Amino acid sequence: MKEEIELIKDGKRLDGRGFDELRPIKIEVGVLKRADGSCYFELGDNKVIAAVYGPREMHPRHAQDAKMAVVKFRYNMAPFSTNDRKRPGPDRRSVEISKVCREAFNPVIMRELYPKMGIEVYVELLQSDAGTRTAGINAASIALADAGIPMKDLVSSIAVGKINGEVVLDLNAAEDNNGEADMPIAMIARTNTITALQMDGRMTQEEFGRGMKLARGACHQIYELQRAALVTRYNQNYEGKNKREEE
Amino acid sequence: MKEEIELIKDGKRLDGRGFDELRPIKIEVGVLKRADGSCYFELGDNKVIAAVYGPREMHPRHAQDAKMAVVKFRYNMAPFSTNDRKRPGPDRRSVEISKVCREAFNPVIMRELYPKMGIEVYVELLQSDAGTRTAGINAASIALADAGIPMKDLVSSIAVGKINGEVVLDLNAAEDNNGEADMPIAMIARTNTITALQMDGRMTQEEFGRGMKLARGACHQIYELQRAALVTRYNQNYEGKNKREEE
Amino acid sequence: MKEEIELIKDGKRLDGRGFDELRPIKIEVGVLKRADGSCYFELGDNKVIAAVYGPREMHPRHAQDAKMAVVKFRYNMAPFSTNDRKRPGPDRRSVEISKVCREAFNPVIMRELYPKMGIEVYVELLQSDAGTRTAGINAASIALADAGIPMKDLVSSIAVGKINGEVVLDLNAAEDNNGEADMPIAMIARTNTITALQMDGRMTQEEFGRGMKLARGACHQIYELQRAALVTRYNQNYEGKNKREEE
Amino acid sequence: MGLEIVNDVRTDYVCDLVKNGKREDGRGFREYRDISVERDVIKRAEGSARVKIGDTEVLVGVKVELGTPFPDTPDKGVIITNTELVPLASPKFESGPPNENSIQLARVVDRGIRGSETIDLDKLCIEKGEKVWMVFIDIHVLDDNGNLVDAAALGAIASLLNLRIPNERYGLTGENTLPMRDTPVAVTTVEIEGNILVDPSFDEGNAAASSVTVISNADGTLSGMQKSGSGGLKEAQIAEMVEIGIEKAGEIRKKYL
Amino acid sequence: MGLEIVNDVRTDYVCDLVKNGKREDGRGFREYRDISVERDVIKRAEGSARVKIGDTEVLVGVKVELGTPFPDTPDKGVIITNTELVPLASPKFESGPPNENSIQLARVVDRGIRGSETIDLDKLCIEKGEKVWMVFIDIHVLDDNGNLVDAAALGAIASLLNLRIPNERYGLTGENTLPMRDTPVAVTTVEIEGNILVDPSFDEGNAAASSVTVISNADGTLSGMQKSGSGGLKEAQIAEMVEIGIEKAGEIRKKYL
Amino acid sequence: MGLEIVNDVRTDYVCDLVKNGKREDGRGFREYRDISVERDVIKRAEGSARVKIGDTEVLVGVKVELGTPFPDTPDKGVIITNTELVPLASPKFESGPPNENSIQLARVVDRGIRGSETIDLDKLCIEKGEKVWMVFIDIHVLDDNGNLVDAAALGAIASLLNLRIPNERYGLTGENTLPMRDTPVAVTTVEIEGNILVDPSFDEGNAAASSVTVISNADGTLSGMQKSGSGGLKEAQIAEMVEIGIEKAGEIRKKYL
Repeated sequence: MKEEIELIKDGKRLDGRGFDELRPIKIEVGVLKRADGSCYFELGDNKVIAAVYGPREMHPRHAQDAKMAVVKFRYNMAPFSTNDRKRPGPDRRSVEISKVCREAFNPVIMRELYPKMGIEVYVELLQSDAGTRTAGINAASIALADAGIPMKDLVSSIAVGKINGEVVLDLNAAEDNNGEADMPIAMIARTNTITALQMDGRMTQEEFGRGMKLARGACHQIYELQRAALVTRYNQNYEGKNKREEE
Repeated sequence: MKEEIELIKDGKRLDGRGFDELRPIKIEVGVLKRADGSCYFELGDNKVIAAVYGPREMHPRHAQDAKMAVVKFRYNMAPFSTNDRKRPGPDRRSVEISKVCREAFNPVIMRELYPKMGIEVYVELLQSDAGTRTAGINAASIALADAGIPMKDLVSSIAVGKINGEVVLDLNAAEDNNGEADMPIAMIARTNTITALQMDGRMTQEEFGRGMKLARGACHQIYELQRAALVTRYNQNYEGKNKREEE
Repeated sequence: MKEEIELIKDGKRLDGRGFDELRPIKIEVGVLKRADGSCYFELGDNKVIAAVYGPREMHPRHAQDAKMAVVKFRYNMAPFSTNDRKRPGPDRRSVEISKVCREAFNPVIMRELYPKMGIEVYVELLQSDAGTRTAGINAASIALADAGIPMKDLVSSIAVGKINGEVVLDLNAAEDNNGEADMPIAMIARTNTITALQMDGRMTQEEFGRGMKLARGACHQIYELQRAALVTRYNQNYEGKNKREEE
Repeated sequence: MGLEIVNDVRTDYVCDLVKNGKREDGRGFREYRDISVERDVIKRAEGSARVKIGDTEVLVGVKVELGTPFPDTPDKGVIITNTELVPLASPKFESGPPNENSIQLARVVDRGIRGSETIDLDKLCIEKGEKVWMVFIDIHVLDDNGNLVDAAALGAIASLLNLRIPNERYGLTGENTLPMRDTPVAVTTVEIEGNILVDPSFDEGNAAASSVTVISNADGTLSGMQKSGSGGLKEAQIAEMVEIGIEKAGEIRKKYL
Repeated sequence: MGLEIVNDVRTDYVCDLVKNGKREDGRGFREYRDISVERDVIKRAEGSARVKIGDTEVLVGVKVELGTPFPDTPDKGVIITNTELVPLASPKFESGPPNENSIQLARVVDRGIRGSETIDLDKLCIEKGEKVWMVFIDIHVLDDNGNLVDAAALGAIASLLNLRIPNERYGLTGENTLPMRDTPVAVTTVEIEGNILVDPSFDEGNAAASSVTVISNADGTLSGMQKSGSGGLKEAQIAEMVEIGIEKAGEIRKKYL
Repeated sequence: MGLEIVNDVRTDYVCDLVKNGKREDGRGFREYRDISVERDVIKRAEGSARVKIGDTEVLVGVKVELGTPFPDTPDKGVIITNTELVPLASPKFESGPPNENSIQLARVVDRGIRGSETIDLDKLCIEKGEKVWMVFIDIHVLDDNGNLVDAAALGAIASLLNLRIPNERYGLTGENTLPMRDTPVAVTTVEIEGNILVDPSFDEGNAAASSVTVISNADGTLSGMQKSGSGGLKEAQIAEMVEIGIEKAGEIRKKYL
């Protein structure tokens, strides 16, 4: 059994947050020139960039799907993103996360519009502090929209967990390493449809239910931030276009 | 030089066998549902399963042979099959054995009937005790027949070796590790045609000749057991079919 | 800083050479039967063989170039070519050298004559003593000509470097390991066109200029040796052919 | 191509059945296929179990070897869970390094064991920072007829429950058994046409838009979850899946562990 | 195929411009795009820098960890330079192990740092033959719009210049800074239609027959060179490239380091 | 495709010749091509030999380095035999990790040396469990014109016969030579149209249904055998191959070792 480390003091978490409070979020859209769509996303000390390429011709041919676009998702940690240097290249953890993230988007991407094509989503973790896959999904969601990939809706993601016996939102690294459970969730916030769910650690059925509720509320908040960032980006583009036309 | 360890006592081997005696053999045919043909084979403490898929379309295309089916053979040891855990995946030993086993079947499989197709033979060693490749060939032979792959004849296989200066049949692990030589052989028993032969260690030309004779006799025994197992299987299938038709 | 080791004594290098002196060179053309062209080349203690295959069909197809032949160049060190055994297979160093060498030949090979084809150049270092890539380029140049690959001209190569503060030609291993700089160069000697250039270590702009001059002179010498070897080979072939016709 | 059409047809067939409240093999939606667990089947392994769920067959072998601990946990033993989806087991499996499916399978099984803290890793330490027991849980799939994960997880815990620590082989003394603190059991359900089905067959697994594996412990707490597949699920559906998961795990635990 | 035609057209366009003394973005032949260097951008790294040259963006992170020295240099620390051309950064990059382009990039950057003897490897030794600092310079390309090598080299030296040795993390005492002995700067020029252009854009990089990277130090000495590409160059052209390289390196060093 | 037709034609040609008691190059069925063995050709290797059999050319280099023994043989040195079928040597060889042919070649050569107990592995131990000599036998094929295995095996034993142990390089003292206990020689025969031919040329190797390599020692005992190829053989044929193998090995040993 893990020795219990005090992660909650006077009803507050060590970083001062309440149980249902997100870490600060920062979003920049369209940060990369070469990619068709891109997004820089900060969730507390997590720093992540997502880029989207496509729809474009899919190689190798035998990997094509005659009925719909194939989505590739690559979650990758930069070697310097972690306390101990991460060896470059995919490991078992990143392969699993890439799969879960890809599946989180399958319900929303209108893949049937692009048979035989590929849509590629690349997420690079530049600095990590627990919850990296949720930050990655949030970034990828915006990058997909920025690339103009037709989607039924945005996907929003956050983790809930259990620390010192309490169900709390959005664990940071200290909480994750010393907590009892972690449960990353992705959902289509507007329809409360869960598209990704994992759980690690130990929690009761009742705690699980409470966690779901917390996650739902947070995903709605994140959804609004994602939308706002995309609106800003759209306006910039629109203004930029108008300006150029005026010149 | 190896220190000699007593492997023979009072004219008997440590497990009580005579020089020309096989270990107990157990055969079950058709043990897997997904495979087109399969066989579970025990040779003493060796436990092996063979599965056959095909003839089926061969990928990648450039590996096809326009004139005949390509046979793939994969000999693989489960990580827990050995005293020291075996790292998963092929090593040099298993690559060589896979080649030798594949070639052992090339003289009997009527490959010319299936140009451009692939016939895949998979042998999994679940528990090993020396002589694994011979057990694998025996199992594969039955699995090929169970899959209905047209063959001119069955292939039977056994090893002979030299322990404490004596030529003996079917070495177990203790004998193999402390013996002077090991010689696995595969043959078409009915025609005395050798389709695989390897030799390790040190033996005279005369001992080699005696070993061949021992192996020949044992392969004839194994051939009968293989045939009997297939007949039983065929009768089961036939009865099963009749039963279903009666219902 | 490296401690200075005495590499020059009484105006001579430890192996007795002057500053602008090449190591002994030995060339044999057409040494391999299977290859379309080949050359054995010694530069001091470097022993290298180059073989050329092609122009021939290029695999895989997607690596073809519709407009011109694709040149593959593989520089490889035999495991026993170095003081410490080199692990077989490409490492980062050999990948980079292969790229630089391939590019050294691109200006001369008339690639446009063979669209979709491949021209393969293989260089094996059998014994190494610094300057291996220059020996490899010299060998490959002759092997390409021996294979009848149309080239605008031969490529010749040599390194210059700096030891004990002096700019000298063609460093050997002792000089390279304890010297201040090393600069391998490849050029079309007749037109003084540089097709490969790398520099390692530390030298002034003025030393760089002197080094270029030294290299130019040496490449002219090497060019003459390469030409002479090819003429000899051609005469042999011609005589051989005549002899056969007379018979 | 031919194969894909066959898949589509089978998927349609399964979906039509489910719409009418039926399954291919006549089971109820909350009914498992027959389960069998055979232990100590591999002599060379320190623990082993052959698990069948219907025609699905998985062999789990656990090897225990001495090794050095990870630098950040010098006083803890090491558990490594590995899956080989060997091509013997399915026409869809291919030789080669583990792909995302086999990695996910191994990681989900691993997560259940870790989450439940079944094994006291402290007890696997022999000499702090120097020598610990390495427990390799190798999942060898023999016949894939659907729901590999439940079979693999059941095989893993069954193998661990009567693990023998090979002290003698390394000239050590001490307890040869390892007290187990819990018995996590994985239960997988899938969603097809709005219905929740437990223990998906091969075709049901292909037909389902989503599948959720719920791993739970003797006291009914959860120790791992994983959603898989390209569909979305409503909260209520997941709640139902958790409910079923805990209930079925209890039944399996009672009967087979 | 479609893409290749586009490439040909862009190459023709760039060449035509150059023949007329012009560049795509209106720069002079010896003019760099705007450069920015932001340091200490990654908390988990012991040194880091985000460098932009125009729209080209490279993130360099340096991790410092304890390790064992190489047998032939038991009293020296280790520098390992690694590049990941992650597919995020360009439609041309692919996942997988480093290819010849990323290897060359890492090796050229490495060569500049080694050649200039910027880092005193002796000072990275803690216990001869046993413990030394391993300095991992990881170059993470984020946006490839040409001239990656100059951005990467600038990011590497900027990261190194304020490296923190993590003594505390390993329970060691000692200086946390590493005195740097030089500031190598890489300057890449290309040859297009007989002209020498500094800091090639993406299209210029493709259009050029040859490119040469010249790395030089604070005192104007050279500490590394690399010709790349399928063209030949005259001695005079290379001399000009060296001249430009040393001059531009001086300007960049003054402004950004 | 084109190539395959050429192969078929050559195979037919070789078979027709053999039926008429002839070989491509005029040799008798039991006749080797010219053999040459040149020793100590590689300065950097502790032992080396260049072997030619006809136009087939193989270079074997042996490196001896200090290393740690395998845990199960703490008092024995280590022999590692490795083959590189580098693409220089044949239009059929490709770059990349060893394939089944190169693995088989290395393992058969290795088996001969091990089976004959040529090298006393105990004498390669310097400090039990800690330091032993690692002997790397690297077979570098330069020109594949058939019967690589006999050339490789001959090169290996010739290289070993005058191996120098590099004590000085590691600051050790002791004997620099290694007493060899035997001289295994490999002899390969093939079966074509019911005939047994020794030392197959490239085309004969392709045309043969089966080939058998017989490795034998100075006293005429066997120390390794390997059948290869897709044909079957009668016992009498194998007996003949063994007979030839022992006889020819004796001749080669006398002349070249």
